[in-house]
Amino acid sequence: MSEITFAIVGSGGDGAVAAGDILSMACARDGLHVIKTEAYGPQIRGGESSCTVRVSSEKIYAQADDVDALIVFNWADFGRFRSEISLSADAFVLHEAKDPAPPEIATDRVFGVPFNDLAREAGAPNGKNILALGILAELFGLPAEAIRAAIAKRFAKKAQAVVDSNLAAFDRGVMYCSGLARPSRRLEYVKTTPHLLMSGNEVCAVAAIDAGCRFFAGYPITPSSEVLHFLAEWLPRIGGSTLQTEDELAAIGAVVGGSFAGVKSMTATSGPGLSLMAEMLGLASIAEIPAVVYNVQRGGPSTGIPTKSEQSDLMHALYASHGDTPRVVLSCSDVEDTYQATVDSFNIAEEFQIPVITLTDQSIAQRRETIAAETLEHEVVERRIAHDLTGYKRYRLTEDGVSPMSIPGMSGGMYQTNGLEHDEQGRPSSMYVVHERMNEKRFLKLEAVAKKYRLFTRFGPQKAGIGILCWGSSAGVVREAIAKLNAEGIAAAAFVPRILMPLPAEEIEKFIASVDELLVVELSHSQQFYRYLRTQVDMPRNRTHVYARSGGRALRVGEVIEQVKRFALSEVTA
Amino acid sequence: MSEITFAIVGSGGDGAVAAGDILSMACARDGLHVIKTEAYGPQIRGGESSCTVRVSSEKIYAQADDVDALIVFNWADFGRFRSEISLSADAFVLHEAKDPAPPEIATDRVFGVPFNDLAREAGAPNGKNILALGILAELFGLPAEAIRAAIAKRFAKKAQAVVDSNLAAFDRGVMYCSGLARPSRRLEYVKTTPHLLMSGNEVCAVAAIDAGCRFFAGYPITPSSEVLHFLAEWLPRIGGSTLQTEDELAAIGAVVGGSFAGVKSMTATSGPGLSLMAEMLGLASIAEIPAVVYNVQRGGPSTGIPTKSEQSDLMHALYASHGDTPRVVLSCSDVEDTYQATVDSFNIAEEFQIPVITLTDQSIAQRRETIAAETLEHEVVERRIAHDLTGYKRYRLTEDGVSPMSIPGMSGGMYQTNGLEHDEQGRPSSMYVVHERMNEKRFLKLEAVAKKYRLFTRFGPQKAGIGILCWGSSAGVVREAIAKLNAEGIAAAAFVPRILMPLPAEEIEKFIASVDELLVVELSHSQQFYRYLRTQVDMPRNRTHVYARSGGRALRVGEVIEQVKRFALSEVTA
Amino acid sequence: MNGYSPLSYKTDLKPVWCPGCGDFGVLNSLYRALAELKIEPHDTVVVSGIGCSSRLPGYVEAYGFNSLHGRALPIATGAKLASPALKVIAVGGDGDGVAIGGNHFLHAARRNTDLTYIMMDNEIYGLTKGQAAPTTPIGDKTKSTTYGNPEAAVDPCALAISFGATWVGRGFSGDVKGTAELMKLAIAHKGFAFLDIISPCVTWRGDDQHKEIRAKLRTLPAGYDKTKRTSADAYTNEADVVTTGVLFEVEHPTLIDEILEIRWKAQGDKQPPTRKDLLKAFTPSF
Amino acid sequence: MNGYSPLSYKTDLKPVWCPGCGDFGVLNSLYRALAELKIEPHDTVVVSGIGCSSRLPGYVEAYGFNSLHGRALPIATGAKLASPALKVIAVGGDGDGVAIGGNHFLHAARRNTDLTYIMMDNEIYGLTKGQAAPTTPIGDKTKSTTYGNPEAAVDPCALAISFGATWVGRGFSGDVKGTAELMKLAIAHKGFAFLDIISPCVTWRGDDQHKEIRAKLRTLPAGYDKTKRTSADAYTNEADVVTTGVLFEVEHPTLIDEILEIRWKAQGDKQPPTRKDLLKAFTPSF
Ligand SMILES: Cc1ncc(C[n+]2csc(CCOP(=O)(O)OP(=O)(O)O)c2C)c(N)n1
Ligand SMILES: Cc1ncc(C[n+]2csc(CCOP(=O)(O)OP(=O)(O)O)c2C)c(N)n1
Ligand code: SF4
Ligand code: SF4
Ligand SMILES: [Mg+2]
Ligand SMILES: [Mg+2]
Repeated sequence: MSEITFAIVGSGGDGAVAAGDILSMACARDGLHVIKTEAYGPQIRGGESSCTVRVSSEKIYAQADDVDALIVFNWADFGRFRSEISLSADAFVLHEAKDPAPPEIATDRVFGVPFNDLAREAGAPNGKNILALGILAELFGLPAEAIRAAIAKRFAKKAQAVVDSNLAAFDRGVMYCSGLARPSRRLEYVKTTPHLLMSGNEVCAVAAIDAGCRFFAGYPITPSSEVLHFLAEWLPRIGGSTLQTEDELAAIGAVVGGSFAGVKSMTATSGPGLSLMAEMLGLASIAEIPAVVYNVQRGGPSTGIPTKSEQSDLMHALYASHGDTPRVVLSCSDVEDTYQATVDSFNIAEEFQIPVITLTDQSIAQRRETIAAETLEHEVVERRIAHDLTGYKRYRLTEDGVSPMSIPGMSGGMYQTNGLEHDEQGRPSSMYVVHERMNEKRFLKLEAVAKKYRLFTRFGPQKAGIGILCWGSSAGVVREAIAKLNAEGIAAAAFVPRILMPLPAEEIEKFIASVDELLVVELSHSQQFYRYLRTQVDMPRNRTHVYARSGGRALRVGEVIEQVKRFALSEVTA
Repeated sequence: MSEITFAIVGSGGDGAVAAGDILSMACARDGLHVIKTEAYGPQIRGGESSCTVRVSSEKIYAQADDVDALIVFNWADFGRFRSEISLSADAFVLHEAKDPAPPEIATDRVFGVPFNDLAREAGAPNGKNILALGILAELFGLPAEAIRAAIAKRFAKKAQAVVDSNLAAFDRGVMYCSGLARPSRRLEYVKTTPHLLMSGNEVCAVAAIDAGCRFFAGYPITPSSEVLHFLAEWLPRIGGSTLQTEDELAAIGAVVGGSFAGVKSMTATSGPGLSLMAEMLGLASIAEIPAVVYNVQRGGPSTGIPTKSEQSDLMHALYASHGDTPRVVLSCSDVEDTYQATVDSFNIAEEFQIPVITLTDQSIAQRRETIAAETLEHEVVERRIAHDLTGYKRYRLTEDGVSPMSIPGMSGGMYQTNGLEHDEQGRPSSMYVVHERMNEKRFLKLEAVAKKYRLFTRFGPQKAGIGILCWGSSAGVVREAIAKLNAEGIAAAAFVPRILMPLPAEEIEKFIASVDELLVVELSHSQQFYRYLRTQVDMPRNRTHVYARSGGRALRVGEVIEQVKRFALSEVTA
Repeated sequence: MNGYSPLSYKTDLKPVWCPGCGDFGVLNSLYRALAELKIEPHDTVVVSGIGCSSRLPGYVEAYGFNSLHGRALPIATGAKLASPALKVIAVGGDGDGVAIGGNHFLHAARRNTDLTYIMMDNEIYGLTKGQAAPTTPIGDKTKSTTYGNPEAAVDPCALAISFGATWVGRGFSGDVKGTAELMKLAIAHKGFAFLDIISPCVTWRGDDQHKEIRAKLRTLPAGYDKTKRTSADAYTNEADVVTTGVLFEVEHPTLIDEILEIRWKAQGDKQPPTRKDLLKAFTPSF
Repeated sequence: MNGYSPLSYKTDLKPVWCPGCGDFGVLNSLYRALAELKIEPHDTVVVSGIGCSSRLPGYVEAYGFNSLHGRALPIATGAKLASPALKVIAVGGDGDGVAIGGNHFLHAARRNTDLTYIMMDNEIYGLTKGQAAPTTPIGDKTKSTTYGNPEAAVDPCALAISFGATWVGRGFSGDVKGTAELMKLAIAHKGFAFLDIISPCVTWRGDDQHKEIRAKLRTLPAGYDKTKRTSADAYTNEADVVTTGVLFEVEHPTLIDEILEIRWKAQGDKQPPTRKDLLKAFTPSF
């Protein structure tokens, strides 16, 4: 596997992000694997921005820990990201020559480049980002032809002169390298078929459409709004509709209404919105109405850190709403997996008439990742409709708790649905016996889901000295850590439940039995995942370790390896 | 201990509840112990009602399992409560003579009484309920003089003729008994000093006033509205105020605002309202603003069964709101305990600048219970105010996580409070290091609370064959069950954590170590308490039993005893 | 169902309402209106919130949804948008609609959502046993206002007009026939129709309510111009009288009109987009 | 603090706003208004919701509270009621106040709560990158309305008047001095004062906003009767012009007046109740 990670840092007008976009798309075209992330300073617009692109000849599952090549247009901007950008030992740094590197950075691989002057010379005064791409392409063996094509495409709607001057800037960058030292590594790869380049939010929106969603109601919130934007464009084209509601109470309300009326419906939100949806989740649960809530976690609590990732909405997703309120919680472990998770969410919601929360987080939802188009396929399940309506009972007690549903418009299927406890007909009841039986019915569905949806992944050897339990976006990082550890000869394995409620507890116990030491990894200060696991799984007291920390900084492969070595090796070798 | 439980069943105008009130107040006056509950049919008004009064010579902690004496004005009304009212083996039943008893009821202790005719004869056509009291008083040895005084008091605002005719009805009832068989038991007691007769909601309101609460904001909801009603009357008399808000989002918002402005503030609600408060709980948590949320649990999920009890808001109370959101959760185990729990809630909220949820349920909140006035005393703690404001930092990192607070109006104490993650000054920050440190700070407070507030109760012998873990309203029933089991020679004990978050896990583990078998008892279909215990306590796999069922029917002492015998004795003897 | 008679819209569930409650009249008017408009029960959805009045859907032969306090309108909006062929009627109390549900009332009206919204206005919280509502007159003593209600009441009709409702009327539950006529107009209206029905709570506002209100009733004058927002000013927020009738009515494009228009702009009668179209923005085609 | 100059109300936090954002003007007007009214910073509480505009409290030397999206008014209400001596100013965006916070706007106004409420109205959701707000004109293309906004816009001033606000004005952020004058009146008003400030979002509504709005500005005519609800009708919901000034002003008892009145009715100058009084209803004294 050959891989290089690039970071470009600048201010609003510097085009750092645009350069990253072009680079990513070009690499995607030539079949390379890419993960692209962006970061911004506190200014709403025009402040510092940084764009990081990891390019690899083989499939990758997370951002890289370290940057191999850094472009800095302005060191002041870089300061903002200093704590987020870690440079690899042999990192190659190119900075604007007029802005000398601070002493703690300066090494023999740090070079001043007159980006502004060169771009102006090339006839593209705003093209220093493109020029930088030329340098990177030449130094690191990036697909130059694809990048040139991507540049041409990017400016295609502008005058030909703009295209030309930008291409000139790129070429000037390539040429400029003749005077530069060479980096220690270049990318080695074979061009293959193009990949798609998508973010988790975009994949979710496409998956929703594929799953049959035709009504979306939502209220904008970072980092989930792209789902609303995408569906507002596409649903009307296929006979569906979106509603931007006045708040999240209305969003989930409209979803419940749309679904009650027979149309697959969803909303997308983030923590604050999910908090507002608590009461309506309970209604969907007792009224047995399918509903999909895609929730993108960000730093919490409260408004917290809206632009960064964390895995701390877990407990709320599992338990929000008063009363005994069954719901299903699925998780997305990477951009590609978001497709399966979203379609599964609709399938489960529809088949079992239950609200499903699809948990992802900012790091997956907003990073762009290459994926193979053929992974965007998944079986679609439809709601069980009551066709024989003689003596129809909406909430008929059945073996798996699922009662076929009639849809408004169906003659003879009329019933009353109810947030009050109710009997099989939907009539309010405050009798204990009815309540107990209906609670049983509603929770039976979770058992049926557990049986059918055994969604989990396992990496590493079948028997291992250390086993990691993690979920969601941590999975990609852990997967790469496991690969490295295995390559080092360390028998580490990992188990990732993709379905969280109902929890595949038996499988987890089997996993625990197959490893010596156990390590739980998560980005939640209060150990939400670990605590949740304990509700159903016996975690061995003397061999369980928990590595739980706040979000706001991406989990590093190295961090996981360090923990593994600390808990496993130290005890093995000592 | 001598005790008798009475139930009176009738329709709207029959005065069943009024009779129960008079009986309870009279018994309270003479120092008897009383627990009074009411139940109603689905009609908003004028439907069936039943009033149950347990009278005892010694302190009692729960409703009785069975009714010893039943008055039925109308068997149709009784039908509604058939599944809720259980008759003791030697129950004495008096029913309106014109409405013959159904065969499955008729025993040699069932008597027709011409209530209506007798009352009319006595000159009180609406006084059949009072007449029934006369019968009960005479048959069961109730404090007749006190009852007569209570009747006089009850009608004191009406014409003297009304008082007289009701007293006449009472006397007619007394006289009528000469022709009746005698029940097998009579109440035996010594008159002592009067008790107060209060409901949990009333105790909460008084406790709030005592704790220094001067601002209440709330939205009406069954079964918590009495707190609003009481405080709307009393707070203005002591310079405070109440606000009936437009919804629960505003209620908790106003509480946060009032508390931020330096005034002890609270709201009262039930499940649906608590669900709506999820987001603002997170704000209070991150902004470190004291807030007390008194939540009366009812049957859930969703609107559920508003008039009945359940213990199923636990998980929501513990985990509601996205992000890592520390809060404190206390519970009330009976009416009297509601006082301590409420004052403790204010004390903790104020000292640790954290939201506190005080969990109770309908059975405690709305039943009336006798309590000794001297139990309504508790130390009051004040907020830590920042007096030295030089270089003031609102969120200064301290050893126990508590940063002294400045209050608007204090010159030099100005700061910005923030739902965004923030530094010690309250300035927004999206830096990981700040986030991690602030998460630590906020959770540190929970450790400090745990150290100071070791709130739990233990009943039964120090070593026991079976130990019960339960919480809230189940505690009273379990306590009585333990007493009975111990009297039978069965070594049963119970542990009741009155503080739930932070959980006194060490004490629970000690308790577990002191018993052979373990039984968790709760009114939640999904075993919320058991699951929560597991998050922090190792529950021994082979000797833990869970008795968790839906609410909607009161937990019975006999039910607990049966479970204990099933899990403990069967295994001990088999 | 054979024929459309008021009785045929009745379910076998017995109303929980107190004897004398105004909501019986509202229910009877609705039976009549549905029958006279020959509305198909199975094409009809009646959505409510929580409150005494919100129990109504259980008593109407139709698809019913007794939802959450304050949330009838979002649910009704979702049902209508997802399935525009349905006739969607939202019902509920004044507390439900003006207190906790006030924001949804504003936005459902603003969007001119194709709904009929019937409010059973008793100037009190009935189900929770008599606390002040935003419609309770200032000064009134209630369970939650021991010393008199400190807050000014709002008139739901005035609000509806300012929110952008395109049909606004007021009825009185004691006048079953007149209210049924208003309901028929409201249901037939294209867009957001709001009907405020004064529906006395005899239990918490007193037995005299019916008589008192009846004494205050009056109708709109001849020549009343219901198409002007300002016309209603004289007949809303009234102190000593209650004016019934259609206070306001205009024609505007409805939310469904707009949604259909958007679909047309988006795709028109062109072939629906292919998978390739959908993925185009993510595909490096250069 | 020595003296009251606009600068003395400035904190050392740098605004996160985009260059050219209208909110800078609003902030400067507020500095001026506070200085000219000689408001004590430590007696002042500035509460906001979430949005670009809601960052404002961090930039004002006072007790600040950057709260939750849509919840500035309940928090402000609680602070004012609990501690009536404070000067409480709520600020925030149009989305914050009219979308998610619409219900609180209605009820804070209805109660005539003693608050100043300043809305920075940019007809868009700024912070979340440009989705339609309830103030966005119908037909406009935004991030969430690809084919044009299907929903009619509302005018926050018209709403405020119908909600029961007792002072309603409109300003333009480009006119720092004029807006400061309006703020002074709003802050001085007894009761609920609402000030809508047109404050362009240059990033999501375009660089031309300032110019376009300036061209539409006009002021109220001489002799304008601001005490009539109906007067404002001609100057709200305007299509091609923007009228600034005090649109509405009346005197009504405020919520604090009512609360004090209630305290008087409840206890007057009698001795405060004793513990015994408090427990009387629960004590069997017969
Ligand atoms: C979230 C929530 N808050 C509070 C309640 C309690 N509640 C039920 S009905 C009601 C108000 C009833 O008044 P209204 O809507 O006017 O209906 P009415 O009973 O008068 O017909 C309230 C506060 C609830 N069910 N849910
Ligand atoms: C409960 C919740 N929902 C959504 C959001 C996301 N959000 C933040 S600001 C905002 C709207 C911003 O618009 P506006 O209030 O007009 O302020 P502006 O940025 O335009 O000044 C939204 C939807 C949030 N923070 N909280
Ligand atoms: S309480 Fe009032 S509103 Fe409710 S059913 Fe009775 S009379 Fe009607
Ligand atoms: S996005 Fe718009 S509202 Fe926000 S700071 Fe920039 S210009 Fe101002
Ligand atoms: Mg009402
Ligand atoms: Mg805005």
